[in-house]
Amino acid sequence: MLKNEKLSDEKFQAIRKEVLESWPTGAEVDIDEAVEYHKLHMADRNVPKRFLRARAEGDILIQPRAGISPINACIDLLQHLQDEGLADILPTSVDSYTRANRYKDCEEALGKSEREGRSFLNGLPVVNYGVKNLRKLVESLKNPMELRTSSVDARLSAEISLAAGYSAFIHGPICPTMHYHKNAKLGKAAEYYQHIFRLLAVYTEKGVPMTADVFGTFSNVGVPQSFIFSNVIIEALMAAAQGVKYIWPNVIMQGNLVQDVAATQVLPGLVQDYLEKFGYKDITLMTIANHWTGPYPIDPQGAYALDAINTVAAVLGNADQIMVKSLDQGLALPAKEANGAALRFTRLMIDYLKKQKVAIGGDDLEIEKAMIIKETRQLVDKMLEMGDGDPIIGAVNAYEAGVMESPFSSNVNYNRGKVMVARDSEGRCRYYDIGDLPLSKDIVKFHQEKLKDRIQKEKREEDDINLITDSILSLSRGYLV
Amino acid sequence: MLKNEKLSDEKFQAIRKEVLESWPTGAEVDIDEAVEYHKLHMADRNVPKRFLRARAEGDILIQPRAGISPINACIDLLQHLQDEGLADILPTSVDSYTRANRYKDCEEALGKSEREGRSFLNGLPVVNYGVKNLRKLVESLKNPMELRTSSVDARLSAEISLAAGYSAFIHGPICPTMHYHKNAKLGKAAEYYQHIFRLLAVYTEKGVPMTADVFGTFSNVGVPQSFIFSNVIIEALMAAAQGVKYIWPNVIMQGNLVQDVAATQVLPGLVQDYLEKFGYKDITLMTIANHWTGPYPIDPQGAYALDAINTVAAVLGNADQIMVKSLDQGLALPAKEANGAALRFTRLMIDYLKKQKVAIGGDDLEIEKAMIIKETRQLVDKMLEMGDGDPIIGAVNAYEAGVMESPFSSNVNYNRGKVMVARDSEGRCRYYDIGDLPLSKDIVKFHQEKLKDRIQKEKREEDDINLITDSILSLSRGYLV
Amino acid sequence: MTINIVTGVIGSDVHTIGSKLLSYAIRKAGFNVTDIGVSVSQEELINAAIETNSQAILISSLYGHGELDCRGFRAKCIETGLNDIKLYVGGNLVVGKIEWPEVEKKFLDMGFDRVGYPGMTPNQVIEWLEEDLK
Amino acid sequence: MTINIVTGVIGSDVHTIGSKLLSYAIRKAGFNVTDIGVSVSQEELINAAIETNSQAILISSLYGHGELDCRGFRAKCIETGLNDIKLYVGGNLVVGKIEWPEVEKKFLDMGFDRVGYPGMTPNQVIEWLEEDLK
Ligand code: B12
Ligand code: B12
Repeated sequence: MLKNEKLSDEKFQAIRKEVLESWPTGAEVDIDEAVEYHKLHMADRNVPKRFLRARAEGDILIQPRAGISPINACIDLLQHLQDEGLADILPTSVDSYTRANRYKDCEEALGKSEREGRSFLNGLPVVNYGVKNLRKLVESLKNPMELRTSSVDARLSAEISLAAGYSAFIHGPICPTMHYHKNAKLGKAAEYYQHIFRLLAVYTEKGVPMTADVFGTFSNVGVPQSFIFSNVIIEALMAAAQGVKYIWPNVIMQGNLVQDVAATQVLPGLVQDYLEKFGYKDITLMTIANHWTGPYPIDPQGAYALDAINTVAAVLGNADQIMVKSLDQGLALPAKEANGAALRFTRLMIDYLKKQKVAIGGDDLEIEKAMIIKETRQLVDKMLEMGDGDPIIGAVNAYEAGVMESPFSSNVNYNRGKVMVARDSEGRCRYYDIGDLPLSKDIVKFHQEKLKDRIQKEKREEDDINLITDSILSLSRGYLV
Repeated sequence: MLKNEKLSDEKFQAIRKEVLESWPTGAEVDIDEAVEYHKLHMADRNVPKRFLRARAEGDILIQPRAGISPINACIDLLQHLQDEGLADILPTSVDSYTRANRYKDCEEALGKSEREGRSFLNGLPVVNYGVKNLRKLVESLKNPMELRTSSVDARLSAEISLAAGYSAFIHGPICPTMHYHKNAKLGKAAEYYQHIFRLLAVYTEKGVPMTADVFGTFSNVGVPQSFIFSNVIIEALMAAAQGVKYIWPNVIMQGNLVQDVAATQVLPGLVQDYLEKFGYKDITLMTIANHWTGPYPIDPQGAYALDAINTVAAVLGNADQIMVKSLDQGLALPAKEANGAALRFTRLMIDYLKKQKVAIGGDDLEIEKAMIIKETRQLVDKMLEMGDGDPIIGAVNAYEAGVMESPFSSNVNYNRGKVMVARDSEGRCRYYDIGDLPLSKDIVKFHQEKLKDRIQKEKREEDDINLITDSILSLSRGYLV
Repeated sequence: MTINIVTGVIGSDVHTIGSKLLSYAIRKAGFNVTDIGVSVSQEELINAAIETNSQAILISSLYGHGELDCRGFRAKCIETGLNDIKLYVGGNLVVGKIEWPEVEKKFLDMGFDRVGYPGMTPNQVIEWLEEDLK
Repeated sequence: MTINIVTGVIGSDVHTIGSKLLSYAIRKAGFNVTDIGVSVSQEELINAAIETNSQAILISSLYGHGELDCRGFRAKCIETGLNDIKLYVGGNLVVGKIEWPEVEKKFLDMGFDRVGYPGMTPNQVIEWLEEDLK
């Protein structure tokens, strides 16, 4: 039965056996051999170590999202993003078949690609390539690597990529369940991610530090940060329970400087508090600020501008890494040049800003911080309550009961469509309808007054539906409010 | 003799006669006819009116630097910057011959251009084209226009462009004298600019508002803002004395957010104080923030990044207009696409930021503001003292005596090479050597301690000359410090 | 008389925001909307339209496989007796940077009545519906 | 023995910062620098070099007319008896976006010994001087 405690060695090995036997390349995975490989070949390309160095130097790292097939094209792409884009951490996104564990389909697509000379996969099928091939890619680059899947069951991808030299892995169970699947169940996903977190910890215990990049859930429509953070905290507690020592809590920039800085600044403290509450020690947290993950402007100048304000907020919020959005994000699959340009642009903005200590926001910032902290605690504490103290059981129960609801989730199991969000007159994200979220009356009132204020200022009708549409689309239209 | 008082009508007309007769197209100028033209055709394309509207709407306008020859190419360029770049105010920069009043050379160059099908002028020779031709250009655009020369004697360019439909004119006497000429004398330049300011005022008195865009002097090496502002104030007092009612004080962004915001915020108040002190009433001030005017990065992503941080500072500082630098500023003459992209980018950044009220800097900001105010007052008051209360006589005397010295000026008459500037550990601009500037000991100490702090932090040698070089070039290298 | 409409996201696409936003807006505008969610097949859309006696099907496709997923849809509608039904499609319909007029033409040729473009407002869709159905 | 050097900005160019910065740095490095300022002619540069018995002339050109302004400079030096003088030039030497190697070649072909590029450090120039003159 699901429980937030460290997998026993037997259980872990039993799962691994099953997972590794599910596709031939699984046989290439040998943790001890992989640990040696990491120590010999990846020592200066280890994600957690790179972050510790950056923090000592007062630097902020950048990472794109990228991944294509076949592997040689992927190497070209990542080399470009590294050398021209100046990316510090290199990603590999897997394709949709891999996400769905349809390795057979990957194989067919790879064959067809070879025959027809063009790709039929929207990412790199890391499982099909296997450890040996993937190591070629890893060795062709000089920077550390993170694997990016958004699968409910990403276990084999994790086994293979970590053995191949990757040292960070994205996601816990929540985001893939809420935003990438129609029917997935959170409880099942949580089991799968326990294995991945345990795997990261095992490597770390054997002397190869590995990072769990806990994303919580997407903000695609402009969601109050507390909602995202409550999910991040659950996943951080899950990772910590498996023994993970390097955790990346994520925050998504939403366009309002004060609110974004407030969020970025409070996130690590909030996560730390809960880790301590559960007695998890010696965990290093690094804050990952994401450029806005919702709809982007189609105009490349708009994308530059949105990347710019997101970068300012991330730097002023003391993020450790910025996840960079490509300039063609609003338009089509990122081309290498547009992705490289966005990275290089972000890198240079960081270099202009990183030595500047800028106090921002004043009392206004303090209010936003206090609200985020208070709201997050109410959400997390309710989940803990619903799990009798167990965060993951609590999260599953809360989501099943609709007490937690990810706005505009794709998953029919968890989308009651009650929670609705909108931006206030300064573009800050507020609850339009709180649905069944467990938030206290004063908080609800705070949000509603902010929205009322906008409705009045802009002389809108009380129930103007365009308020929601305008809020969701404003950044993609090239303005905030 | 030079004196800061309104030109008498006779004197004004006498000067005008001489100026207008200096080249045939001068005969096309008839102020009363031009006033009618403005009222009929330019009513919705008037610079001051456009600014008042923007301020009422909480908007910030953008303007590029641009101007090429022949006139049809210039029309194409400006239409592109207006339609694709979204420029609100359209500039026309004149060519170097026009700046030097060498209209005969312009004519030859225009002839040669026509014969050989390519341009030999680096701007539009507005005098040679004359009022009628220039009106074609003005009418081909839907936005208001400003003329940009940097001549010591720009009188005929002013007469012709304002008669043709322009409603703003850049510069007072200081910047052209210090940075565009080897031998010019400030006193003479001041006389020429009195005529231009009076001309702007006459139009305004006849019902066509016109703006004096007083630039003070350039910051190409990172000069403490107080130095620039003291020059701006002298020019504002000159303009006001001639009856100008719309004045644009300029501030140059230098890369440090807090210092730039402090400067942008205090500038209008400082100018207003001195205007009031001299009894000038009903003057509308609009703050113009310039993207960094010193060396730019060659890398276009660096230019985007520098434009970005400058734009953030300008918006948070409540500027009314941003003068936008093209993406190829560091490289070569701006191409229309690069200039348009920079504009559109800046426009979109403004639109993301303008509704956000962001307190920035805290006490740190207050200190910078206080320093700028105190320093500016000391410089201006010294000039007033040296002119027995007359700002322009005082400025001339101070510059002649070397009490004022524009760092890295091109003019042999005013460059003793004593004043030296550098950036502190946060990238703020400080005096490395105060030369003979009339600043009090506590101020000198403040600057020197800031630099000493950087020298220590970076473990440099006391007299490390690279501190100056690194300070001047840092932004162009893609970082602040 | 209320007009019935079916909305859904075709193929294995999980992008739900545009479709949900449209459903929300159209409903507010007085239409009766049945939103069958993400990752639906042509058959599911048609069945929903038959069941609800709908006059229009609004298909979203964001992930790039719209062309593949929508192929033959009009024919299948006619096959099942939905002769006069209005078919709209919208989103990021194709992979790669193809000019809009070309994209629109492609889908009009495939038998769609209206083709929605990225960044369009729900209001525009409502206008189309009112023009086409009232 | 101190080495004498002349610096100046050629043509009607008024960009003084790079040249002043160079002069400042070279002076600090122990050279004896005569900076004749902006907007100087070929003759003024040569006369200054003769007067100061200089071993190198460092010409800056930023405004784009460098090629025109520098044409025939080596010949004119030889004409006036400056046979062995080192000639450096640097700045934004040409109008338009021309690749660096091409720009460099152009000026080397014109008889310059070293061609400075935009963004280069004064230290690099000092290294050249030390290599060429010491
Ligand atoms: C949010 C988002 C996601 C979220 C979706 C979450 C969710 N719960 O919906 C997540 C993170 C899960 C996601 C996943 C993926 N995404 Co995505 N995603 C986006 C993003 C950023 C915004 C989409 C959005 O919500 N827009 C807001 C809504 C309101 O706008 P809209 O959907 O366009 O709808 C409007 C109009 O199009 C129109 N409209 C829409 N439908 C219809 C229907 C009709 C009939 C009409 C008339 C009009 C109409 O009206 C709507 C209202 O204005 C876009 C990029 C962007 N636009 O900035 C990429 C984007 C759509 N995604 C893309 C891709 C590739 C993917 C992935 C394959 C990425 C990957 N490799 O992981 C997966 C796909 C998973 C899957 N199987 O579907 C690509 C698609 C490329 C293409 N078409 O060529 C885009 C363009 C990003 C990019 N540049 O690469 N994505
Ligand atoms: C500041 C500046 C000005 C100031 C100059 C003030 C002053 N007192 O010097 C002002 C505003 C007056 C100005 C005017 C003009 N400028 Co201007 N200016 C610049 C700017 C922004 C910075 C130049 C600078 O100071 N760089 C810093 C110094 C330290 O670097 P540097 O000069 O390049 O020198 C370094 C190296 O090149 C090298 N170096 C320099 N000289 C030498 C010599 C030797 C022997 C060696 C080895 C090396 C070397 O070492 C130096 C140290 O690192 C540049 C664009 C840029 N770079 O961002 C444009 C730029 C140089 N200007 C340009 C133009 C066109 C003009 C104007 C014609 C503009 C106009 N239409 O009004 C006028 C020209 C007036 C004239 N007759 O000269 C263009 C030149 C285009 C071209 N070459 O194709 C540029 C590139 C801007 C642009 N993108 O259009 N400008």
